[in-house]
Order: sequence, then structure tokens, then C-alpha cells
Amino acid sequence: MSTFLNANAFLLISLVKIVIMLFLVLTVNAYLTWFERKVVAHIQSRWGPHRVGPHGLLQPLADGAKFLLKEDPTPAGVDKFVYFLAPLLSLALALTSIAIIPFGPDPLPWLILGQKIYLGITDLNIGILGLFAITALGVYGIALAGWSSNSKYPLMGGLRSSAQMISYELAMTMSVVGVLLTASSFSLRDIIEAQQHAHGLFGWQGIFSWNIFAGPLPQILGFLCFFVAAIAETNRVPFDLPEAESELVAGFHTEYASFKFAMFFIAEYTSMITVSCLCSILFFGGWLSPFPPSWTFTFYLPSLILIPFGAWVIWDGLRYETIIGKVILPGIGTAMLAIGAALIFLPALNSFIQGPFWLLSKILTFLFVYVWMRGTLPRFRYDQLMSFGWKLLLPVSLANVVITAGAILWRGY
Amino acid sequence: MIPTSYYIILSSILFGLGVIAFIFKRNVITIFMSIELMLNAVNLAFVAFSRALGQLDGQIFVLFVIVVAAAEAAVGLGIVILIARNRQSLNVERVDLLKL
Amino acid sequence: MLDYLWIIPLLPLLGSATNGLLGGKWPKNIVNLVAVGSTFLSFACALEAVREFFANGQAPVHKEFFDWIVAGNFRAGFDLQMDQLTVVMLMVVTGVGWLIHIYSMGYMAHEGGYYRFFSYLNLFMFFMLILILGANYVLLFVGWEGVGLCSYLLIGFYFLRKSAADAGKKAFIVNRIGDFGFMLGMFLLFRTFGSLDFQTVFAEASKPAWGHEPWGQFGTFTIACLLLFMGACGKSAQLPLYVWLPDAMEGPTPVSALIHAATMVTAGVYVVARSHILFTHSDTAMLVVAIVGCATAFFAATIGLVQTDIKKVLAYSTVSQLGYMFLACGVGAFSAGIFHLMTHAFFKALLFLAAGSVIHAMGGEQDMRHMGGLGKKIKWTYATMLTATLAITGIPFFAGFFSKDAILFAALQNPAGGGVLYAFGLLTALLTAFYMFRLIFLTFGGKERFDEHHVHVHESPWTMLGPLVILAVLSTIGGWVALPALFQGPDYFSNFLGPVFGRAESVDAAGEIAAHHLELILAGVAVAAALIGLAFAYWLYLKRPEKADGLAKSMHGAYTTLLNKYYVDELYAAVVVKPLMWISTNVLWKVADVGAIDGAVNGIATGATAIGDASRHTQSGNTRSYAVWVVVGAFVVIAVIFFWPIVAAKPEIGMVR
Amino acid sequence: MSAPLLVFFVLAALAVGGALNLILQKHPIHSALSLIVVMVSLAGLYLLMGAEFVAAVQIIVYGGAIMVLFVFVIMLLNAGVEEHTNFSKLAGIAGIPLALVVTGFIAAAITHANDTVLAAPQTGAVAATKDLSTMLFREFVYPFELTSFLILIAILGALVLAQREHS
Repeated sequence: MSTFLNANAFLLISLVKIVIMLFLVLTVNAYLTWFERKVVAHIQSRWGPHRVGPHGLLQPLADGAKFLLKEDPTPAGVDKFVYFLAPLLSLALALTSIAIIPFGPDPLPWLILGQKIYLGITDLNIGILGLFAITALGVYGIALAGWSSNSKYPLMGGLRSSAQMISYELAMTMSVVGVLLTASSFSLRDIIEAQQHAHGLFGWQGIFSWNIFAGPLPQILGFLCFFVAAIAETNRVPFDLPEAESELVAGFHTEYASFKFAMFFIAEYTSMITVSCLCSILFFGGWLSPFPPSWTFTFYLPSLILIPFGAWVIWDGLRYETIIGKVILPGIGTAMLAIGAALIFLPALNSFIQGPFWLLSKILTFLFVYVWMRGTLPRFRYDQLMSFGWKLLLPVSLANVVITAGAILWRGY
Repeated sequence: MIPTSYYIILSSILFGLGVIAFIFKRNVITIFMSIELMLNAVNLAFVAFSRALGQLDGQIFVLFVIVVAAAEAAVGLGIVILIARNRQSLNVERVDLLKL
Repeated sequence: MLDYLWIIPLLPLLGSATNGLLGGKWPKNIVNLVAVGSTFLSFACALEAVREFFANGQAPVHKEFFDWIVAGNFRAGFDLQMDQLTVVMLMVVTGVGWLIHIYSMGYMAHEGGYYRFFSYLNLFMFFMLILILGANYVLLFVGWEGVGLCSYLLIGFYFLRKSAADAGKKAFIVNRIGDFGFMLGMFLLFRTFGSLDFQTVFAEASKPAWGHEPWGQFGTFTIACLLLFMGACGKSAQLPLYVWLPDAMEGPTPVSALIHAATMVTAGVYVVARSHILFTHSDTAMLVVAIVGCATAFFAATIGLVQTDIKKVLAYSTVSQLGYMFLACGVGAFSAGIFHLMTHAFFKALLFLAAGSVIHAMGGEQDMRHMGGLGKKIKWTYATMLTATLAITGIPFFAGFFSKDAILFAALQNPAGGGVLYAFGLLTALLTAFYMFRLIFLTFGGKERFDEHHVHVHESPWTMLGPLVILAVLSTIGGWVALPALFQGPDYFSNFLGPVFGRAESVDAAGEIAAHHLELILAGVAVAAALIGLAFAYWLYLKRPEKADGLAKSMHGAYTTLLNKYYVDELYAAVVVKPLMWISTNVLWKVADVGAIDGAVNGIATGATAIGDASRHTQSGNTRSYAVWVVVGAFVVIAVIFFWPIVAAKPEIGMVR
Repeated sequence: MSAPLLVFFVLAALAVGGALNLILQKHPIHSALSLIVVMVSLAGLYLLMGAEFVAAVQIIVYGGAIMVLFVFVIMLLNAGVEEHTNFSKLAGIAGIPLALVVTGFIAAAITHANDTVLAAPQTGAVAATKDLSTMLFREFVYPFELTSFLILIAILGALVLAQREHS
């Protein structure tokens, strides 16, 4: 038995990792919807979900149940195979793209089956290219969905999305090249390492040594192009023309109901996460702390955040009206307190948690920016979208490549 | 490990299928696709050989083939759109102005 | 200079090319500069070359510059040679040629196609020099054909005049007939000696192994020589191929002087003299040459008697003088022939130029019956022409005297029928004197027979008179090298040419004294004959002009016969031209051309159409069928690559390397 | 049966199946999808051979650009099921045997070939992407630039072809 385990350790561990990762991602997705609705609500000075569970915390579960239980009609005259394939495709691809992202620098403090366990499913040495490859395939889900629905709005949406994605993919790829030149590697891990060793502005080893601020040429342009292009890739506001409610009802997924619709939904949010990961990894130093390593007290930041927050959650739960709230919130609070305390008293775990902590916080920031934009920005017109992509974004990112290369030559990196 | 001949035989099979498609499909776009299929088959052979001989030329050549394929697709699909616009049909057998 | 002999012919070629290509745009004086300048430079180079030749003790020069044709054991290189014979020819050609160029500047001043004329003239110089400098028969033949071409171009210079164009064609065609024989001769020589280089051939031929071919035996030498002589007849206007020369007078007068008097027409003589070793092997050939020459001389002289066109008279006299030269060669007196060639070049060129001056003065009038009394008006022309006439008629101490004298003497010496030859030669001398002085008296003597008011006679410009004077001097003193021979001194000229002709001369040292007395006697006889002719002409055309017509009437038949040149042209027309026309019309055109050639061409065309009709069905216009064809092509390619035994005996997939 | 061989056979089966499907499907979209399958599995094979960069490019360009273009055009022209005409007798008659013969030829050529290369297992050094780029920009820089020109010309050509003529 154990021999078999040891023999196929890699396979098994990968499987386990995948399962865990799926669970995490789906959960995060669910609560991302909650988060989005809350934030947008507050931007529009509403309360947002607050009936189901305390602060509407159970809303995602309710949604999930709804998606699962709703009737799922298949429109007449659709191309069945493609019609079913499309959502699967988008979801699968979106989830796959997560697999390439590394979430932490060091392996788990302990071995499992004699293997070092890294956070992150795999580490291709063409990582970023692999990611782009997967996102490049992502377009099919939408396009095919639009086509196979045998309905005019979805068709329009599909056409738009395929055109839009092809156009912005170029800009996205180009805008990354600057970073790749700096790190001279495709592997995301190497890219992060490179940012660690990069000379920062006025010798500040930390936030100022990230690609966005440091390196042969600060990649601000690159970052802007990448972020905009990435938003367009994920069909989010202000580039959400493929699913523009006011124009195309719901765009490519007009004809999709219940769980197939949920698939598109999850895919979209997953790709949001992916993009956030990429932004933080490529430009914001991934799991690197913004503070110089010499500032040792920053190691305790997780605890310093968790413990007061946990305390507040407990206090808030205690004065909550409903029973459920009175039960759940303090539970969460105590869990937070416990983790914070554990981190303080287990330095090994603490140092291990640093990388993921910072990475997750950055990802959260970007997700917030996503939501924030959705809450504030109006939608582009189609021709504006195209001309913006081709006439502004692409040239700027190309220029960024050229300048960066020149800077590398000049400053001799 | 896998002998090179496997790859080569696979690529030849793909090529043959591409040829068959090239002859038997009536739709212009599909015929284009069959051409792409043949190109892919050739690419496979290239990569296999480059790996077997430990030389990179093969892969470089694959890159060039891909570029050319992209250019060809762009122009070819432009032509296809024109055909569809002028003849209201994508069937190559209906596009026979060259007939004597 | 001897190392750079090729410069001598190259210069006129350059001049010709320059004028021909660019001259059209240039003013006359630049064209003159190029043409005359190049000719003069070539003349200077020739002089320098001759100087060095003498400095080297007259050692024959033979330079191989580059291979032209090399096929198997056959080699025809661009080889130039220089020996005494070449020296004489070189001096004559370049010198006289240069003078005539100068003359042309004045004569052609008012003509159209000025640059064209000079371009042709220079081209002619080039080919003529190639002809005389070439060291093998092939190169010689190149020059030979080249001068033929130039003569054609220049005869037809006024190509708008049909007669001129026809004359050009006639000259060309008649020459072709001769060249046909010449080429056959060359082939025979090559077949016999395996080479066409003069050195090799003559060295071969002079071997004792080659027996002497007595009279009536037609061996290799006889046939070869006769064929070569056929060519010479064509070029030098001998019987029966002389007919083109009189018509060639259609060309401008300088052309007649240069080509049809001084240089080109003497090429035949040059060839015979050059290949004397071959000729001396065969009595038959020699005799034929002698007879033809003699006959031509007499025959042409008789025609010359009654011609009224001043240039025609000179033309026939040229023919007859050429006959003299061939007579000399035929009787083995090659040096005498060449000597006459030289002197004749002087005085006949002078005659033509003077005649040209006269025509120029008369404003284009060529008929002597409408001239007369010009002696007082154009003195220079008169004086120079008179000198030339004295020279040609053989008045003592003029150039022609010595050469003609030598020829007659040699003719009498000839063992085979010497007497007859001599008699005809003498008669010819008499006739010559008669028609030449007839020309003089009709032109310059007597009263004017033209309208003063229309024609205002004027002396020619100095560009024309200069050459006249120079040539006059030459034709006076040109023969004095042979002067000592009269007084038992050595014959410098023949001695000079001795190394070339070796003992081909028939004069042997034994009968030297007797021969000398005889020579004096003969000279006296010749002079007497000349004077008789002179006197008769004087009586008939100055004293009693009316008698002339009476005489013409009294012997009407002969007169008309002569006037129509013995109807030779008509004869040729009937015998040769008409049948040829008929054949080419009914056989070559209607059958060969229309039937065979056009039929073949059209057949091919229709066949192509048929094939196209058959194969156009592959062009179904159906893309899928085309796809099939593409695949077939790929199939073939693969088959060739992998299963072709030659291409890849054991095909390697490793060919990727 | 070692794992790589297993993977190889899976991918090969996918590729062949996709190619077959490309022929059998009547609708261009389905053909396009099956072609995408072929390409992705080929990319997998490249990965198997350690040609990671080529694999990525294969998917990005072929899968992400070219085939998207195809699908796009199909959607744009709203191409229906292909009508089964048989105007070309030649293709009807000579088609299948010809294709088979060509394939057989290639196979025969391979079997003919001496197996020094063919039998060699894929154990050459894995090509590092860095070496690839060095080669591409050193030895093959001129062809590279030429291809850029080719692309430019292709873009212009596509524009000129596809734009509606304003008459």
C-alpha cells in the first residue's frame, strides 16, 4: 500500500492539490460575488445582500442552490453539442489557468509522502506563456456559446467577444514582454525572485524593488496596458460588450440558464482572480513583502490584522439580531483570533504564511479595483473599444517593449 | 522512451487525412482547415526530428511555418469573405468561373 | 610598332564606329577630323612599322595576337604578318587611302549622309588592311568579304537612285560567285595541307615532294589555284566576272578612286601574288591566269574606245589595267605585276580624282560629249590629269612606262604562247593610249560643247587639288625605282620583292645581257605604239572631230557592239538571271516556301491548337479537380525523391540535416 | 507501458480522431472544433518532446488566433451545413485512391529510410527556450525580419480584400 503511494506520490499529491484548489477557487468565487454585490451596493449607497445570513454571508450558498435547482431549458434549433460544450470549455479553461500560478515561495514546513509540497499545482518553465495559451483558448467558450445559441443577440455577443479578445490579447501579451525582459524568464516563480533581487529606488528593498517601480525601466506603462487589456480579456466593465445588458440583453449567454449560466459566471470570476494574480505577480512582486526584510516586525502583520479584526467580528456578532448571526460571527471571530495567536507562537508557520499573505492581500486589492471600476465606469462603444485597443493600447505596449529593451541595454542589466 | 518513428508515422497519417480532406471537402473554409492540418502534420515531423537530432533548426522552422500559416489564413479568409459576398455560396464547386 | 600591328587596322575601325554611331549629330569638321585623323594615324603607324621593318633588315614579321577559331587541329588565329609584299600594299592602301579621304572632304562637302560616307570609307580601310595584313586565308577572306560589303554600301551610297542600288546588288552578287570559288579553294587547301596559315601552307607546298603539274594535268594545285583565281576574277573584275565594275561607277567618285581603282580591285592580284608558290606549281593555272588577264586587258580596252561617260572610260581602263597585272602574274613576273599594281594605284586614283574634279567643275555632268575646252578653265585638274594619262599610256619616264614595259617584256619571255600574249598586250597599250587621249581631248581640248550660262565651270577647292598634285608627283616618279634597270642597273623593285617571290621570276641571270637589249627594243616598240594611239586620237578628236562620227557610221556594227559592251550584260541576263528568276519563282517560292516551310509552320500551329483543344478539358474550373492535380504533383515529387535510384539510392529521412 | 508512451498514444489518438472528425463533420464549425482538438493535442505532443515554447506558440497562434479567425469568419458568414455536390468527377473517381497512395508513399518512404534517426528515442537535450531565441535572433534574423514583412503584407492584403468597395 505505502509502496504504491510512494511510487505514485507525485500523481496523488497533484490530484489532492487539484481538489483542494478547486474547492478553494469555487468558494472564493462564491464569496467574490457577495463581495462584489456588497461593494457595488455601498458605492450606490445601498445595503446589498443582508437577509440571508449575517450581512448576507450565506447569500452565495443560496445562489448556488438556486442555480442548481432552476429549470434548464434548451432552446429550439441550437447546435446541441456546441451548446453544451461552450460553458464547459470556458469553465475548464478558466480553472486550468489557476493551476499554473504559484501561491508561495517555500514548500510546506513538513514533507508528505517524502515530497516537498509547494503552494500551487504546477510550475511550468514557460508559465506565463502557458497562461496566455489557456486564456487564448478562452475565447472559444464565449464565441461558440454565442454561435450555438442560434439567436441573434448571442451571435452578436459572440462575434464581439471573439473580435475583442483577439484584439486585446495582442496588447496583453506585448505589455508583459517588458517584465519578461527584466526577469529573462517565463517562469512566474523566477519573475518574482527577480523582483526580489532587483535594485530598488534609493536602495529600498521592498515595494520599490517591484517591477512597477524598479527594474531597468519602471513598468508603469506595461502595467496599465496589461491591466486594461486583461479587463477586456475578462469581458468586465467597461469592456463588457459581449454581455452588454442594455444592448444585447445578456450577450452570449442570453440563451443559457441555471447551471450552464453558472459555469460562465464562475469562469468569469475565476479569470478575474487569475488576472489579479498575474497583475500582482508580474508587476507587484507577487508574494514579496512591501517592506524591507530588515523590518522584522512586519512578520507579525498577519496577526496584527487578524486579532483585532477577529475581536471586532466577535463583538459585532454578539450584538447581532438573528440567532444564526449570534452563532456564526463569533465562531469566525474566534477562529481568526486563534489563527492570529498561532501565528505569533509558531514562527515557522508564520514565516511560511508571509508569502501567501502578501499575495492574497494584493489579489484582494485588485479584485476590489475590479469591482470598484464596475461600480463607477460607463461602458465603451464598440468602435471606441476597437480603436482604443488597436490604436492606443497596442502601440503603447510595443513602445514599452522597445524602451525597456533600450533601457536594459543602456543600464546593462 | 518514444521512438521518433512513432511521431513520423503519426504526422504522415495526419498529412494523409489532410490530403483527403483537401480533396473531399466542398466548403472553402474547411479546405483551408485541411491545409492547416497538413501544415501541422509537417510541424510535428519537424519538431520530432529536431528533438531526435538535438538541433533546434526544426523548431525554428516550425515557428516560421506558423507565421506563414497565419499570414495565409488572414489573406485566405479575406478571399473567402469576398467569395461568399459575391457568389452567395461557400461551395468551391459553385465557384467555377475558370470553367472553359 | 611591329608588336602592335593590330593598331593599324584598329584605328580606321574606331573612326568608322565613332562616325557611324555619333557622327549624325556632329558638324562636318568633327566628322572630318575623326575620319581623316584616324586614317592619317593609321598611315603614320604604317610608316613607323615599315621603318622598323627595314631597321630589322627586312625580316618577315609574323605575330599571333589571339585565337579566333580553334576546331580540332584547325586553327585560324588573328595573326598579322608583314613582309615586302605587305609593305608595298600597306603603303599604297594607307597612303592613297589617306589622300582620297582628304579629297573626299572637298568632294562630298555638299552631299547628304556625310558621316555615313566617311564611316563606310573608314570601315573599308579597316577591312582592306585586315586583308593585306592577315597571315592566313581565313583572315584574308574576312577582309575580302568586308571590302566587298563596303564596296556594296558605297556603290549604293545614293541608294535613292535605283540604278545605284542595282549596281550595288550587282557588284555584291557577282562577287559572291567569285567568293564561292575562293572558299572552295580554301577548303581544298585545308584538306590538302591541314592548315590555312600562309607560312604552313607555303612551307608545305614548297617541299619537293609535291611534283610540278605540267600543262593539262589537273592536280590539287591546279584546281586549288583555279578556284582561288575564280575569286580573284570576281574581286578584280576579270573576264567573265568584270561586269560589275563599270556599273560600280554609280558610286561617288572618291569611292571609284579608292575602291574600284587603287585598292580593292587589286586584292585579286594580291591574292594571286601572295599564293604564287601554289600557282607556280601548275602550268595550267599560270597559263589560264595569263590568258584571262591578257584577254580582259584587250577586251576592256576595246570597249573603252567608245564609251562617252568619263568615269565609264576610266572603269574599263581599270579593268584592262588589272588584266595587265594578271598577265604579269600569269607569266610569272609577280614583282612586275605588283609594280604595276603600285603605279596603277597612283595614276588611276589620280585619273579618277581628276575626273571627279572635272565632274565637280561641270556640276555633275559626266558625259564627255558635253564637255570640251576645259583645259583653260581648270588648269590644275588638266595638268594633273594629263600627267596621269601620260603615265598610263606609258610615255617614258612616267610611272606606267616602267611597269607596263616590264610586263610586256615578261610576257614575251613566257615559254607558252609568249608571242601572242605580247602582241595582244602591245595592241592593248595602243588602244589604251588612244582612248585615254580621246578622253583628254574630248574633255579639255576643242571648243566648249556646253551652255556657259547654265554651267559655270570652277576650279575645285584645295582639299581636292592637294591630293591631285601629290598623286601627280607620285605617278611621275613612282616608277623611277626601276629606272636603273633600263641602264643595266639592278631592278630594285624586283630585288626588294625577291625574298617574297624567290626565284619565281622567269628572268634568269644567264640571258641577262641579251634580255636587256631585247627589253630596250621592246620599250621602244611600246612607246611607239603609245605614240601612234596618241596621234590617232589627236587627229580624230582635235583635228577632224566630224570624222569620228563618220567612222562610227562606217563601221556601224562594231561600233554598236562596242557601245553595248558586246552585249555581255544581256547575255548574262538571258543565260543566268532569267532561269534563276524562273526557278526561284516557280520552285523555291511556290513549292519550297509556300508548300514546305509555310506548311510546316502552319501544321505546327494547328497541331498546337488541336492539343490545346484536347487538353483544355483538364481545366474544368472545378477547384476540387485542381486539388486532385495538386495532390498528383505532390505524389510525383515524393516518388522522385524517394524511389528514384539516382536521386537517392538509399533515401534518408535524415536528409533533414 | 511507460507513462510518456501512454500520454503519447492518448494524444495521438486524439489527433487522429480530430482529423477524421474534421473530414466526417458536415458543418464547418464542427470541423473547426475538431481541428482545434488536433492542434491542442499536437501542442501536448510538443510538450512531451520538451519543445515547450513551440507548444505554447502553437496554442497561442494556431489555437488562439488562426482558428479563432476561422470560427469568426464562419460565424460572420453564417456558413451552413456544407452541400454535398459532386461536380468534379475527377475528385470523385481518383480522390480516395490518390490520397491513400500518397499516404502509403509517405509510410513506405519512412519504412524505407534507414533507421539511425527514426529508431533513436526522443532523448536529445531538451531545447531551452533561451537557445531557441538566441538562434532565432542570431542565425535566422533575416528570415525573421522577412516574415515580419510577410505579415505586414498579409495584413494589408486582408484589409484590401475585406473592405467593401465604396463605388
